[in-house]
Amino acid sequence: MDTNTIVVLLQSTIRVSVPLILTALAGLYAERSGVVDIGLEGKMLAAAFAGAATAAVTGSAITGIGAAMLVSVAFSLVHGYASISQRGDQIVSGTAINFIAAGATVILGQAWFAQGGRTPALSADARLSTYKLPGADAVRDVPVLGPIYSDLLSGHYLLTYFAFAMVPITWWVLYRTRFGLRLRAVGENPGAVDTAGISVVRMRYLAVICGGMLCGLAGAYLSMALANGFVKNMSAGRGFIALAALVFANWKPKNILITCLLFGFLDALSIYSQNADLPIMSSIPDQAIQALPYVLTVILLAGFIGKASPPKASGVPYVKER
Amino acid sequence: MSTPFAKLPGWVEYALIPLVNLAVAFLVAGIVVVFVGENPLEAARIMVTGAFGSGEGIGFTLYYATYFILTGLSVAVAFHAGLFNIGAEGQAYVGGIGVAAACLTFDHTMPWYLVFVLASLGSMLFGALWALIPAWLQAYRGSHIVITTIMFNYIASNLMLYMLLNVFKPLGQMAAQSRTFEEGGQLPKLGGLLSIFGLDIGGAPFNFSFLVALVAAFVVWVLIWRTRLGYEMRTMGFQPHAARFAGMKSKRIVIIAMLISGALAGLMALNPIMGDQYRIQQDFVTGAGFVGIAVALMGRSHPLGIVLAAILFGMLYQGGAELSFDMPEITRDMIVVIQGLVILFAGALEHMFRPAITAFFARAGKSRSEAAAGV
Amino acid sequence: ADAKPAIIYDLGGKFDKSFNEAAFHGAEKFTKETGTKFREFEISNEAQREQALRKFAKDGDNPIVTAGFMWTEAMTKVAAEFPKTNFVVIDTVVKAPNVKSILFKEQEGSYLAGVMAAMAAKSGTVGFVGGMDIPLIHRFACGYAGGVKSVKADAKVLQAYTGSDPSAWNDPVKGGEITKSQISQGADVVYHAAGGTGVGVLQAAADAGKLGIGVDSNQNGLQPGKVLTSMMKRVDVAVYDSFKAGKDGTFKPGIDVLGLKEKGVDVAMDDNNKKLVTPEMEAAVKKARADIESGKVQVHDYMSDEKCPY
Amino acid sequence: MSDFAIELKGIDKRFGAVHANKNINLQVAKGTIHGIIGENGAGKSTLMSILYGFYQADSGEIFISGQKANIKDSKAAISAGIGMVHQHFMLVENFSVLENIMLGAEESAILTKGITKARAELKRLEEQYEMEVDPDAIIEELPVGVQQRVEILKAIYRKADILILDEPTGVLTPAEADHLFRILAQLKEQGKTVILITHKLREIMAITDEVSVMRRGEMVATRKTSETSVEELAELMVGRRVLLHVEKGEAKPGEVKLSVRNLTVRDSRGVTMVDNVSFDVRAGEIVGIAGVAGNGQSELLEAIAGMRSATSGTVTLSGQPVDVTGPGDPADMRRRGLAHVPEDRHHTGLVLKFEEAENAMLGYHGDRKFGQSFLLDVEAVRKDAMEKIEQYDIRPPNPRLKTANFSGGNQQKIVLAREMERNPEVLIIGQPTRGVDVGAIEFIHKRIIEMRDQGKAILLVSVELDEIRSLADRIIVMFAGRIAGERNPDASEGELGLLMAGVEQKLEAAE
Ligand SMILES: Nc1ncnc2c1ncn2[C@@H]1O[C@H](COP(=O)(O)OP(=O)(O)OP(=O)(O)O)[C@@H](O)[C@H]1O
Ligand SMILES: Nc1ncnc2c1ncn2[C@@H]1O[C@H](COP(=O)(O)OP(=O)(O)OP(=O)(O)O)[C@@H](O)[C@H]1O
Ligand SMILES: [Mg+2]
Ligand SMILES: [Mg+2]
Repeated sequence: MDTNTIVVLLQSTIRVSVPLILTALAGLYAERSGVVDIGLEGKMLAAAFAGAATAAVTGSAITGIGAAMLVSVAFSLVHGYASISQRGDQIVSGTAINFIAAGATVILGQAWFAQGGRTPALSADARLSTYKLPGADAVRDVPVLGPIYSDLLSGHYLLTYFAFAMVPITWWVLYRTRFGLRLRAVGENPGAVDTAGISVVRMRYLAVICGGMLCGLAGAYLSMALANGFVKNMSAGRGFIALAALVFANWKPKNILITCLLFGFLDALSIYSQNADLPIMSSIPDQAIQALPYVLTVILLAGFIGKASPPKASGVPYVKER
Repeated sequence: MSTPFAKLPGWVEYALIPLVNLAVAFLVAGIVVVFVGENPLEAARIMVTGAFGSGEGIGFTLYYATYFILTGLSVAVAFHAGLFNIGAEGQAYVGGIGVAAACLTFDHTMPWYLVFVLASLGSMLFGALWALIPAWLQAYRGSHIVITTIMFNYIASNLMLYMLLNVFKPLGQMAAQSRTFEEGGQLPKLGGLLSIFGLDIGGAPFNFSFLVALVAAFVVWVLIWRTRLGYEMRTMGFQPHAARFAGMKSKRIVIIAMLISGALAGLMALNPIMGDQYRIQQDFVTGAGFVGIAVALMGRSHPLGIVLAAILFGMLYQGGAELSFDMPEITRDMIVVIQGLVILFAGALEHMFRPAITAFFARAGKSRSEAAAGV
Repeated sequence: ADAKPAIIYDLGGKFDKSFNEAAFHGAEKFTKETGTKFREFEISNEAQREQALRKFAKDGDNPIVTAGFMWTEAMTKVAAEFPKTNFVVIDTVVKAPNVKSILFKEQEGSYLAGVMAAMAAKSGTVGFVGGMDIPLIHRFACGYAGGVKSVKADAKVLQAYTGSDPSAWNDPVKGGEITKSQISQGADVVYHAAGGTGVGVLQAAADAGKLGIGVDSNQNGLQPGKVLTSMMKRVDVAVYDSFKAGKDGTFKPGIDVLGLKEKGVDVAMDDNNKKLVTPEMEAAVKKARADIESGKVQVHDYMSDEKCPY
Repeated sequence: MSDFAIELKGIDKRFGAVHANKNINLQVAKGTIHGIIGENGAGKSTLMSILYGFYQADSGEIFISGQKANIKDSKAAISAGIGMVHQHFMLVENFSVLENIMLGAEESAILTKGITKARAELKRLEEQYEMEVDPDAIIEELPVGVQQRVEILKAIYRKADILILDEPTGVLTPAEADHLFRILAQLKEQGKTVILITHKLREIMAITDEVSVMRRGEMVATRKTSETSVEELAELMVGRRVLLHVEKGEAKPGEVKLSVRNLTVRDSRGVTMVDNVSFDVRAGEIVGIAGVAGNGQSELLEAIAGMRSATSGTVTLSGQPVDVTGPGDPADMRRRGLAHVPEDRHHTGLVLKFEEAENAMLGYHGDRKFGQSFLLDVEAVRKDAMEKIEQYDIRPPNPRLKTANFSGGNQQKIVLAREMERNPEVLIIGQPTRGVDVGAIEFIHKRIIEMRDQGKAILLVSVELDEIRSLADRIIVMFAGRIAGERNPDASEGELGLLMAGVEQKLEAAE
């Protein structure tokens, strides 16, 4: 593999890992507060739809992003209401959200655009545009560092830079702010938070709202950046992969970055190797290559990380008086 | 003040509250139906009569219920041991290999009941095998079972596509599926069972595997509440530390529980493969593994509850299909939404009306006792 | 007679950006032209194939059209139960006195697409993106490769498939990634046979300043000026004709195999791709078409031996 | 201004069917230490939790310094100057001490500033009250005694004028308890008000100014401590006289049943918890292991019971050597005649969600009497449970009731009944009466003595020095994982206390 191939692979890695990073971080906020969120998939899908639909109608990418976040947060609030206020089962609530989002996006899409649940293709303005880092063209010819800067680091969507920036920001929020301290505490021992004079309910709602916003961005990124419009079920299991990444990362921001990049890289590699008629690869069935990221994840899970240690109170509704 | 601790009469707890929850789910679904311009009452009528109004409808409802009973039991068994098996989908899919292998090998030499025995064993074996690796990883490597089973679902779909294309598919055939089984690979339909009630099963694929599912439900009940193994599983599920104290071998229990769970999921493959299509096809599980999670949770992981919840979901599938026959505006996506709403209101929001209902019964109880005192 | 046509879509659903959608468009056109309404149903699992067929047949719907190669067994069974009802099955063969089977030679249309792709690709490399890795899709890929190689024997045809579960047909994001990957490996033109995933293929090609090739229906308009052509498989025409025959009482059972000659498959030429099609390209397509129609060139059918000689 | 720091008027609280507080009135004078006593489930914790805003009363009023206060949550309570150390600590276990202290009192949105300030303030408080804790230590790695210190510091850090302590000494050694009382006295000197919940009447007598007694959700009496006696309080609590001394005869030790040699246990972090310990327990005697919690007693018991593997050493049970360095097999130990009453009934000894009968066979579920095959004979299980319920007077006498619905004392009896009725050769018991009320303690102590008199070898671990002294025939004191010394039960409390504090050891080492 030459530098070019590597740059191409890494570019692809960056692109596909962005929704994973955003979604896994969304899950991080929710689960760190004690609310398990398997509705990430549904929220991402609903946001992808809302974003593309709004952008298509208004022609404005910003409005689209706003709508995506709004819808995703609305779903988060439903999840919050069920699992925080009503103390329902969080897995069931998440499952319900996945079902509702999968069905409702198609119904509404069909009702509004009559294109079989798809949104119209987005115009250039309605899509997110890429952003060139300063001097990207100038340094392209510098060996090694040139392509890395101008091809790998430059030329992504602002949302991409935002997603990567969110990792250290989340770390900082989690470990360096009052909100983060309380967030981590409420996922470990809500009783301690309650008796410290902090509202458990409020903290958890804030957390799921944060998650909703990030998930909304992930959805918008799918339908408005990577694709130019919504196609039914276009999240295609990415919410679950993000969930896997979250667990794999042991609920830690830095690990999420690494894990999502790894998953993204495996995905890119499997695509690349399908195309490239590498001598050994061609004798391997396509299905084996497709399954590679999952197999590798399992192997990694088996070998390198020990016990996942989720936030102690995650999945457990806070009940004072039984 | 929260009052859920107060005791409610059994029929309120196990019948009234679930029914109220269901009613609300349908109410909200009704609003969606109005939204697409149809009459919700009419829709409800079509749905219920579609599911239960004819022998054929009942046949379809129970056919779907068969899927969900088995995947629901699968999820529940693991759940009792404190394991969240999200992999029933993949285990059922791989379980299909066992059914197909038995049927393709023996369908023209053996009667169905012998092939059935082999197919059941085969499906359970393959389902269990597919659960074994995640189980082993959980027990011995501490890998989170939720994640490994999700991964195994994806791996299963790749494996099965490979198997279908390269092992089961006859040359020159378009579809990724096996040949159709001969008579020996076909489970009898249970039309006779329904005809006892004067119902005609019509073309419904309601078949012998429904009885298998009921037997499995009973066996699971015995396992969980009447065997030492079940006792150990529940101890593990509730309090792993107490299980250690009691000298239970937790690794062994994790593995056995997952093997049973996988076997139950695998057994599900009987229903579509040997009971209906008489061939193994791509994606024959069609999400039943995930619905199984909802069924197990709604059924409180109790076999009886699971059977009832499975029938409810069977009704949604069959009634929903009838609905979109008669109301073209109500597409299969609408059915997905309705399922979601049922899961939300009857599952996640199940406690929403409890305080009000409890308060109502408390007040009713008080005024009754006051009235009694007055006499 | 009072025609009550009905159509049943396959698991992919009515709006799959593929043959189901094309079938729907044909039915729609029929209703628009004749004012006769049609009934429709989207199955969501295998058990519903027979159920839907039977339901419509029982209700007196006639003719009943199904799209997709998975209908063989259900159709065989139900057609026998309702000998008075006329059935049409697309993409597979059911031999019964009341069933008409319609097949398409996708390889022939794909061959033409391949010819065009090879001529448009300066690099000598072209790409193909399939949805699921199943034989039918290989038929597209193989015909395409044949066309490409007929122009440039040493051309490289990159092939990749989206996935193994049904989401493979609805993952434009992954489609886009595959396309980008192929472009990075030199592909100048990328042809897709991947349903909704293809939306992402065409878009990624357009974004990169390369060309895409659409499939099933005319997708030239999805990225005007950036889609070289579309390999049209006229399922819509087949459905329209079947409905029409039902209404006019001219239904004829049997097997129709629609290739280039029968106008069952073709490459789309319209204003959107006018600028892209050079005169030489046009000439080459014309010649290839003539050769195929005359039988001089036999485009290999992958399904015949599950091998691709190109 | 009122003389009362706190006045409660007509506080009423129900938990569903349970009437936890019935029309409670209470006045606590400013600058005093006010004790609250009562049997398990009397409603003490509930009342205090209402005062702290953790629960909401159904009716009633709260006055703080004469002002009517609306305490709708803990935040309101904290700003009203109330601090509470809960019976079950409210700490985030994987947080550092500092983080726990700061939680809810962070000063500003960004932590950095607050941390510096908190660290300084914490240091000041530590010095003022002689409560040493490493601010960066992780809570779950600290012994309970220290965790409690953190809880107290948390309250003081929030400038509490009124400090509520719910059963604080249950987890403390006498020395630690003394230290705590000195702190309380100091707080009182500064004009703060302390409310102390405890089961230990001696503590009440030693430190409080006034004492209130609760029984079954009602406030039955309030007395000036100087004007009452232990006997009166005990009677008020349970409504009858209780025995505070255990009657027992001479021990008649027989052959060695349990022999421990050079046992060393390291925990998962590699820290040596039990360090080269050797001792014997003979048939017909009770060997008590005294020591401050966290000095290796728990690990010692677990290693003997097969729940934890030892690093080195040997254990011999009824003459048979046991492999204690392997993975451990509690089931095998049971088969060899060892019964184990674990320290923590909630997490180890019982499955709270099980029916009582299911818990009554935990660990013995393999017995033939519970079923001949792989099937369980549910009738036999319930019958067996019912017998134990009757023998141990477990209330309510319903084997099908969920175990969580029994009070702590009755839960403990379920465990004891199960382990003792197996008639084991060797019985090891951890904290037999932790959090158990006076009536139940008496019963449990009697049973333990009976077992001894039947010729069982009993190894008893308790942090209650009183309990050890009244039950044991020999006392082994553990400190820092080692045996600090062995004494007779008539050794003075002071002498044992020195051993527990590790003083003796240092002297010996110096020699
Ligand atoms: N969170 C709760 N939900 C429901 N009921 C409760 C709750 N907490 C306590 N109770 C009930 O209130 C009663 C009083 O409990 P409380 O904890 O106040 O007793 P206590 O006097 O502190 O007992 P102990 O000495 O054992 O700590 C209990 O018997 C129980 O029935
Ligand atoms: N949260 C709760 N909900 C319902 N009932 C409770 C709750 N907590 C306690 N109880 C009830 O209270 C009674 C006594 O419980 P409580 O917790 O006061 O016991 P305890 O003696 O203090 O136990 P421990 O010593 O283990 O704390 C039991 O009958 C139990 O049913
Ligand atoms: Mg208590
Ligand atoms: Mg208490």
